[in-house]
Amino acid sequence: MNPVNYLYLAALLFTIGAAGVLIRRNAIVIFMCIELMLNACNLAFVTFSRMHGNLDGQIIAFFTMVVAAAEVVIGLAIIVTIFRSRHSASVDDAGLLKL
Amino acid sequence: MSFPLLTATAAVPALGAVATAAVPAARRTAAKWLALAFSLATLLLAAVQLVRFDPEAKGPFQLTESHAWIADFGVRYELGVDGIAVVLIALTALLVPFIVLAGWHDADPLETKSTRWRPTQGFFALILMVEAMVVIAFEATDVFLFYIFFEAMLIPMYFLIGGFGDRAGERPEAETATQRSYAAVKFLLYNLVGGLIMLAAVIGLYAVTAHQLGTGTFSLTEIVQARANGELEFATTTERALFLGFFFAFAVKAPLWPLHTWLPNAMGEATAPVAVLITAVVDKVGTFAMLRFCLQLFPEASKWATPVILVLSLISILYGALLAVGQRDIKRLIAYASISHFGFIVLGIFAMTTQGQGGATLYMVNHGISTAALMLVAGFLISRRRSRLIADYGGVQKVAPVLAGTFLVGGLATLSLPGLAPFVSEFLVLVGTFSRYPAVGVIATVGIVLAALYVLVLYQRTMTGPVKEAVRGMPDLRVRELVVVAPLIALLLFLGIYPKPLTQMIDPAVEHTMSQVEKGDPQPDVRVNDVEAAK
Amino acid sequence: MSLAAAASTTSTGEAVQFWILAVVAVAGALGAVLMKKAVHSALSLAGTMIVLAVFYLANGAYFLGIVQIVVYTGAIMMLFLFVVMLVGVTAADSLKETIRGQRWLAGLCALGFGVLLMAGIANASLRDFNGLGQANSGGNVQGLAALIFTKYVFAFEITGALLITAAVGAMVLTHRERTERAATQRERSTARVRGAHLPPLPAPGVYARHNAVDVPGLLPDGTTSELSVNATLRARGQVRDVSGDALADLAALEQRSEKWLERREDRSHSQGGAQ
Amino acid sequence: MENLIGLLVLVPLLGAGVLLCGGRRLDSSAPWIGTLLAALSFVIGAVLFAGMLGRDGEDRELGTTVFSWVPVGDFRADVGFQLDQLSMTFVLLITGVGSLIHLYSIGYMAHDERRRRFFGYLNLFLAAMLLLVVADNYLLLYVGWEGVGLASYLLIGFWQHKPSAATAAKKAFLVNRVGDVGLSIAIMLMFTTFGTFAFGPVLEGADRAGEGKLTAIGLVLLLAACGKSAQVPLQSWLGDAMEGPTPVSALIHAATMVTAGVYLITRSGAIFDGAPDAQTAVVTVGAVTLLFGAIVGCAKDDIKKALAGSTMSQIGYMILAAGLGPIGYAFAIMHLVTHGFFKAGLFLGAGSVMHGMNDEVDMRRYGGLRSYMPVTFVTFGLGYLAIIGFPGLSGFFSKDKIIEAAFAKGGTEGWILGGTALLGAAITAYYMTRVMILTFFGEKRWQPDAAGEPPHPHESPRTMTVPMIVLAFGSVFAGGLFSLNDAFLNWLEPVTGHAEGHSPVTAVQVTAATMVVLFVGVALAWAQYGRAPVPVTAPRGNVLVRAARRDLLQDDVNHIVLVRGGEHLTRSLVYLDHTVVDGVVNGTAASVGGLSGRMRRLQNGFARSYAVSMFGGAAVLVAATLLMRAV
Repeated sequence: MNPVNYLYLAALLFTIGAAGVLIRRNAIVIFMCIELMLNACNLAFVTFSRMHGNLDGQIIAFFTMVVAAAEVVIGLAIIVTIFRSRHSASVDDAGLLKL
Repeated sequence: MSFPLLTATAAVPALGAVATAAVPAARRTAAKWLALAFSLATLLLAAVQLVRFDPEAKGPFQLTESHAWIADFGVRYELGVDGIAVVLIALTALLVPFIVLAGWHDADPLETKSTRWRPTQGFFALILMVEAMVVIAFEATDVFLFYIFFEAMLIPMYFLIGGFGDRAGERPEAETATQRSYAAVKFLLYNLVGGLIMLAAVIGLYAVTAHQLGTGTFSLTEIVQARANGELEFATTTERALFLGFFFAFAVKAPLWPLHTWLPNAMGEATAPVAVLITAVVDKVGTFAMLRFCLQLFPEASKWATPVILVLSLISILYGALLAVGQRDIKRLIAYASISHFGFIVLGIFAMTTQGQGGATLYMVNHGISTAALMLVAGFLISRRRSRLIADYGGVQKVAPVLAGTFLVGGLATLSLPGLAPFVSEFLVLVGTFSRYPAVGVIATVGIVLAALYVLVLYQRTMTGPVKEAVRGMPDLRVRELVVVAPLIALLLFLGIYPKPLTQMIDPAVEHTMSQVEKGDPQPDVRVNDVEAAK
Repeated sequence: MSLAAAASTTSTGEAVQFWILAVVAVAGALGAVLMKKAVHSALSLAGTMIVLAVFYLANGAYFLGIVQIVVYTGAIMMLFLFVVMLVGVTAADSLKETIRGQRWLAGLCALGFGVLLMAGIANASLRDFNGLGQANSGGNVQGLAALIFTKYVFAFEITGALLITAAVGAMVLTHRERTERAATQRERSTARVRGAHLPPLPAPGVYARHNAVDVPGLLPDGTTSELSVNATLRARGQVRDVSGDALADLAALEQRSEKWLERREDRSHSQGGAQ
Repeated sequence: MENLIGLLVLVPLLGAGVLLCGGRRLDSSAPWIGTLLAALSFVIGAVLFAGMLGRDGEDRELGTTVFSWVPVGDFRADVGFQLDQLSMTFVLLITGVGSLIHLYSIGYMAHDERRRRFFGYLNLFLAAMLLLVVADNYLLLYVGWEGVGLASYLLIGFWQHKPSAATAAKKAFLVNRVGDVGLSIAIMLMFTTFGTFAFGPVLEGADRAGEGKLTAIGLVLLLAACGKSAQVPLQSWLGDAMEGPTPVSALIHAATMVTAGVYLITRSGAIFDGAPDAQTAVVTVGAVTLLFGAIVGCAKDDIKKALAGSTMSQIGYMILAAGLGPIGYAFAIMHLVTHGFFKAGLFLGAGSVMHGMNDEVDMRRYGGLRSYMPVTFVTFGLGYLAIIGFPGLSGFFSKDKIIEAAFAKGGTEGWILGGTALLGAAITAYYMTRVMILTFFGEKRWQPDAAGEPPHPHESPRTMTVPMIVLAFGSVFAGGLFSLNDAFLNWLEPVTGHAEGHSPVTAVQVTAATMVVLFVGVALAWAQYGRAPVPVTAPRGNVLVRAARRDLLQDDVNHIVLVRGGEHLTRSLVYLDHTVVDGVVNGTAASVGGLSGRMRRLQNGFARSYAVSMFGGAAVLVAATLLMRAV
């Protein structure tokens, strides 16, 4: 088997995640899908690092994880706050900026 | 290098604007005097220009200044004046002090006591700003530089029109406010559209020069030079496209039928001094630019477009006059009269004869002065009765003879009565046109009759007849107002009797333009000049 | 299985493992997207993540593999679960699409995007792999550490700062200020008994049009009772008194009917009666 | 000597400036200042005249260029003066009659608080008129031409509080303006044809220009003349112009300004000689107006309007004569001068009568005034005899000559013109007799004025009677003086040239015929008004009379065709400007607004649909990248 398949898998997962972001209304689920996309990217990075025979890819994946962690923390906090004030986690309800 | 006179002429009013704007709210009167002082200083500099300018000197431009500005695009800060420009700058610098004086009370805040509220400062600062931009537009010999100020002018004008209407009481304040903003927006949009099309043409010009000369340039002198010695050769279609781009913008500014409808709104809603600023100063940039840029950059295309433009200007002349007859509003009437006059100016420019173009340039000056006189007096009249409707007046002549007299003189100048300045220019335009296009000349002459019609109808309805109740007890012209009107009238008389100083300035410039277009005057079939010479 | 081997193919074992786990991963992903309940999505996503961890390991990223399990599956996914609990585990959101055409567009875009991506990967020349042989020779963790503290040290520091900021931000966002001291049970009871209102407060006026807590109820004499509105709303001055517009509506209705009636009478009379 | 010419124009101009700009403190002294300056210009004129007589025949012409006015390319207009016999004649007439009328006005306007302006305007008129006749090129003439138009506008509308006056003034200016268009086109034509428009070169070069050009120039010049001299079809303003104060009517609308057309044609003789068709047009206009004016004069009850009609017809005579070419020029000018005397006299007389009858103008309310204002009666009577061409008086000489010349034109044309002239003479006799009888004879038909004040006629003050007497002298003797061995012809010959037409009828026959028609006219008038008592209110009269009262419906035609049509045109244009021209723009703006409103729908506020577009964009980017790599 050619390791390229990892990339195909990554692409597939990324697409699924993206589709999820578009389809789901629940902010939390959307967030999960975003995580999925990030992970897909990580997989690709790792595979690339294997391909080129150096560790830079892994480093980037590592940083991605860190940033993802931070992002999740903030994002979830926001979701919680929104939920508190409007009793809903649906992104469609957050339309205050619409005229 | 010597003292940068041209830059100074533009810089002084700009400084004045800043200074005036900086005056604290309470010191309103100080701001007025400051503005007046700066405008007078500008007038002084303009006078110095007139003196330093040498009509006999060789070369198209004088007092030139040139510095690299945006080197990457070959944009230069390039100033220079020819006879036409120097005369028009003088006109601008001459009119602004009168405008300031006439608008002395137009921008006094009504009842507001707020210390932040300073409309007066703004009003005069904006006027000076406009003056600065107009002056530099007249001086710029770099197309890009010109374009920038040609457009930038709109901003202060927009605020002047939209922000300060005359307090005419015949309509509720709210309505006038909406009317004003409508007029201001209309003015801005019309001119912006024109300007944007011109921008395209400007860029196109740069592209052509860059393509053919290697290094692109906006410098009028360089381009004309390059054309002269064949380095630069426009393809016919390209030249025509560029010409149209430029001409459209100028036609909007001029304004030429059918792009004229912004003028009546703007002049109607703005205060009389601002209206004068529009028609007597700002619009002149349009016609001036036709002479300087359209004809000199694109002579072939100009010749190609001449028939259409002549027809358009003919329509403007008659159409403007007829609509002026039909107006109920004094200021709108004057606006339409101006449209008719701009028709004459464009006609003269594109008649492609020395008399036509000389006359057109002279016309710009005279029209500026005469319209200023008429419009300002009309403004004084309106400020007394608080109404712009002709029907609200009657018999003013009885109660305010001096006002009526000055109004009549202004009107007679507008109908270009011989002995007053506009006659000379109008007749030159007509002769110039007639000698190349007789039919056009004859049709244009009808405009004379119509002019008489609208002026006299206006005068009869407002000034003569039994005295209306509302008019009774109307005060005659005050000293300040006399100081504004009297010099203008004196000037009208003087230039009517002795226009030679101006024609001397203008002639060489016109000759130069004509040489660019490579058209000579048509010769008379019976040469009697030799007989004359023999005597 | 020799990871050091620079080759364009992998060992059969890895191949088998890939094909099995890949299916699991995709299934998990689909589950995360399609499950009705947030909890289920979270769990299936966790599954996918574990699979990914395995793949990392297989790709010679030992450190990342472990981190993936510890941080993602261990921390982040749990965080998700907490939030889900907070929002309500049982809350199942309908998958019925409310925005018109959204689903189709989404599907279309996703499909196109995926196809394009794969096509890109396919026609990129990614044949041969020179594995991590000497890169990992000194141990994977050491290698990473060396890079992080030399080449990527600034990025590392910045991410550190980022993490701290995130922590603070989370606190700020979720912190709730207490305006007054919480009343003890005793105090509540005394207030209840000795207070002004022994009976329950009047209920807000409830209309068929809108169930409005900010609409004061009407007392028998037709006046509104401030008490019937929540104290907070009262404090904010958000009490909406609709008795006025109710009357206005009535008047409008009467006028309309009047007009309608007059339309059938003679004009002159209707003009007289219109005003 | 030359500089005096400039002074001639400058003096009254100065007067105008001083009087108009000078404040109220001049009010009391204004009449005298004005009159003095007018008299001064007359003195200057006299001095120049003496100097001219001092020189003989050919070198009597004076010329001077003051400064170069408008030099643009080949277009060279100078402010230059030229004083030859023709101009001299006019200068004397203008300043002479002008001074007299200034004098007269002192009395006439004594009670008007705006005297200062009045005399200022009068001086302005003098200046412009003098400029008109001493200019040495057409453009400068044009200045004077419009100047007199302005003065006439100001003076007709002097009593501005009367709307009728203001309207009349406007009408006069506008109609004149139409004529001015003719003049300006003429100047343009000259410039394109000759490259100049100074009298000398143009008239010398005329023979070298093609007949077509000359005809064109001639016709437009005729148009100008029609406007200024109230000839058909531009005559309608003169009647209304009588709204102005009577001295104005006498000076401007009888003696001087209205004759400017004759001056123009005579001055441009060389051009007309080269264009027979244009000449035909001129004589036709003259003949038609001659009858037109006379007929209108018969029907008017307003004494001034009747005189105005007569003025029209007399100028018709002059134009006719001028149209005859060298045969006629001298006679045209001669009749112009004599007419200046007696018509001014008549108007002043009319003014004096009105003055005595508290401004009543309807002749039917006069009657039997001869005993009340003897001086007026005598002077008016002499003027009357002069105008109807009573043997021995001025009119007799000048008019007969014109009639002769008309016959001398030869051919059927000559007969027609001559016949017309004779007929005109008859009608003149008729309507002037009518005026005479209605005013001074018969029983008193006085009516109390608006204030219920019955008129008590009295002779006017000295300042008014003196000018009338002087003018009466002129109207008696001028003609005879001029015809003493053709003094006037010889005087003008260097300018106008001279030609003897061979007349089919002898001078004696013409005179006889004139006498006959004259008698017939007088007899008719006497039969109608002398014997039977005259009704105070005008009878309805037959169609012709009614038409004549309305200026032969000419005004109505103007009103319907021009005024109404114009109003409709402007109205519709205003509407069009608002709807179409403006509408297009506003329409564009509106459509853009609508479009953006529709686009706004896309911004539905759902984060996810934005996400879709983002994602789609990403997909597109990927595709683009791949494509780039593919190619």
